Amino acid sequence: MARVLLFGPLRDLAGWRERRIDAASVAVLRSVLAAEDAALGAALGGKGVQVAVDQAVVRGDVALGADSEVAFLPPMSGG
Amino acid sequence: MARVLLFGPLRDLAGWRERRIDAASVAVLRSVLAAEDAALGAALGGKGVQVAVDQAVVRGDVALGADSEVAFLPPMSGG
Amino acid sequence: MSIRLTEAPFDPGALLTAFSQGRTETGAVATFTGIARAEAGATAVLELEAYPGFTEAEIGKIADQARERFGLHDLAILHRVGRIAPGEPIVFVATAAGHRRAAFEACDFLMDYLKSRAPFWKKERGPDGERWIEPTAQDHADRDRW
Amino acid sequence: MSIRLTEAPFDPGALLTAFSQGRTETGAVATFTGIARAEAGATAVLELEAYPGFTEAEIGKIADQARERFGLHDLAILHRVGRIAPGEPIVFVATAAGHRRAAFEACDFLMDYLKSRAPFWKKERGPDGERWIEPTAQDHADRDRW
Repeated sequence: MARVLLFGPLRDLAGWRERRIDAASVAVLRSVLAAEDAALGAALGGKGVQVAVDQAVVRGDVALGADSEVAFLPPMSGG
Repeated sequence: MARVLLFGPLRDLAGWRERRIDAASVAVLRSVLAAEDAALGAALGGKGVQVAVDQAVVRGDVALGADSEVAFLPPMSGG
Repeated sequence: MSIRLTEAPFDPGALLTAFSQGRTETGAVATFTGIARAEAGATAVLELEAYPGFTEAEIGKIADQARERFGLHDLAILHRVGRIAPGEPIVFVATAAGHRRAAFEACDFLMDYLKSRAPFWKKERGPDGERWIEPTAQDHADRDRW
Repeated sequence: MSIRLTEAPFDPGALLTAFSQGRTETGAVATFTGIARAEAGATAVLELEAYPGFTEAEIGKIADQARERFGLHDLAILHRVGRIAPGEPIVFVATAAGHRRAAFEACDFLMDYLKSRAPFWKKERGPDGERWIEPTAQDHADRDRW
């Protein structure tokens, strides 16, 4: 069960900030999320949205372990 | 009796910081000081030494009143 | 080097006191404090979100760049997260260097990064509701100077 | 606006605390603290002389220029005079503005003036005796940027 985190506008759109979801990879996770919330699925693939696995930004698909932390990071606003 | 102030290296050279001296103008004051200490007299006319009368920088000769404050300001070093 | 996030209001002066003490070889300490503006009377409340751990680590990478590039002796960064009321400090950056040019430039560089690209998400709540904020064109232009 | 000289050691943090409080319209506070360096282990003691009244007035003229040129909301300058031991703050400058570029530039501008042309006379007492110090070529170059 990966720990999935949403930040900023993605959190507002989804209505949650953190959930545990069973997914073997980031691509599978995207499918799971898009299946239950099409608007969120589209937003997660939106321009400038980065994905971090275990606090490191990754590109493309990445396998997830049982304790992986996956964060979807919309464009950063600065402080 | 004008109040005469020396700053920085001029004070070290003269060996005093403040004195009361009777002089009707800055030029007269310079003559009085040079007559008793030739090295100081030369230094007061040195490059970059400014004169302030009553805390305002003056150029050339200026008449002095009984309560005038005359300051000889060597080149400023900044803080 | 200290990089921290805090949910509580802070006093930038207390941070400068701690940062400037006992520095016999440091000639220059520059600081910057960013304060939440009331925006001409509108009672806007900022809400800043970070990704704890990730945000400090990303700031740390830029801080390491700054230390190398400007030859800093030390630096400190404290950033508020959560709800921030007008008049409250949002961010404090302090830099220590041998001479003032390096201290100023490093502080300026760090602020340009923090304001334009650091991992924060910023929401403003005003009388007309709430909105997520993106960096301004000026923020991007400032960042591009380096 | 506050421009002061002091013979006593001071804490720059306490000055920043006072300066940054209650500023709901100020987005940016920049500060600079100059600290007496030990100069690589030589136990040098600085001695700074000012012309009380004249020195504050001359600094005030430049401070007025800075307020106008950079649109400052406020500024504060405190400068030590007398004997200053290594590690002690010599000068503190704080600037408050709507945005950070103005606050940084004004602080930088004021420091360049203070270090190169302000009415102080500076003597250094080290193991090899004492000497009067002139501004460095770098100080003049910094000043000429404005």
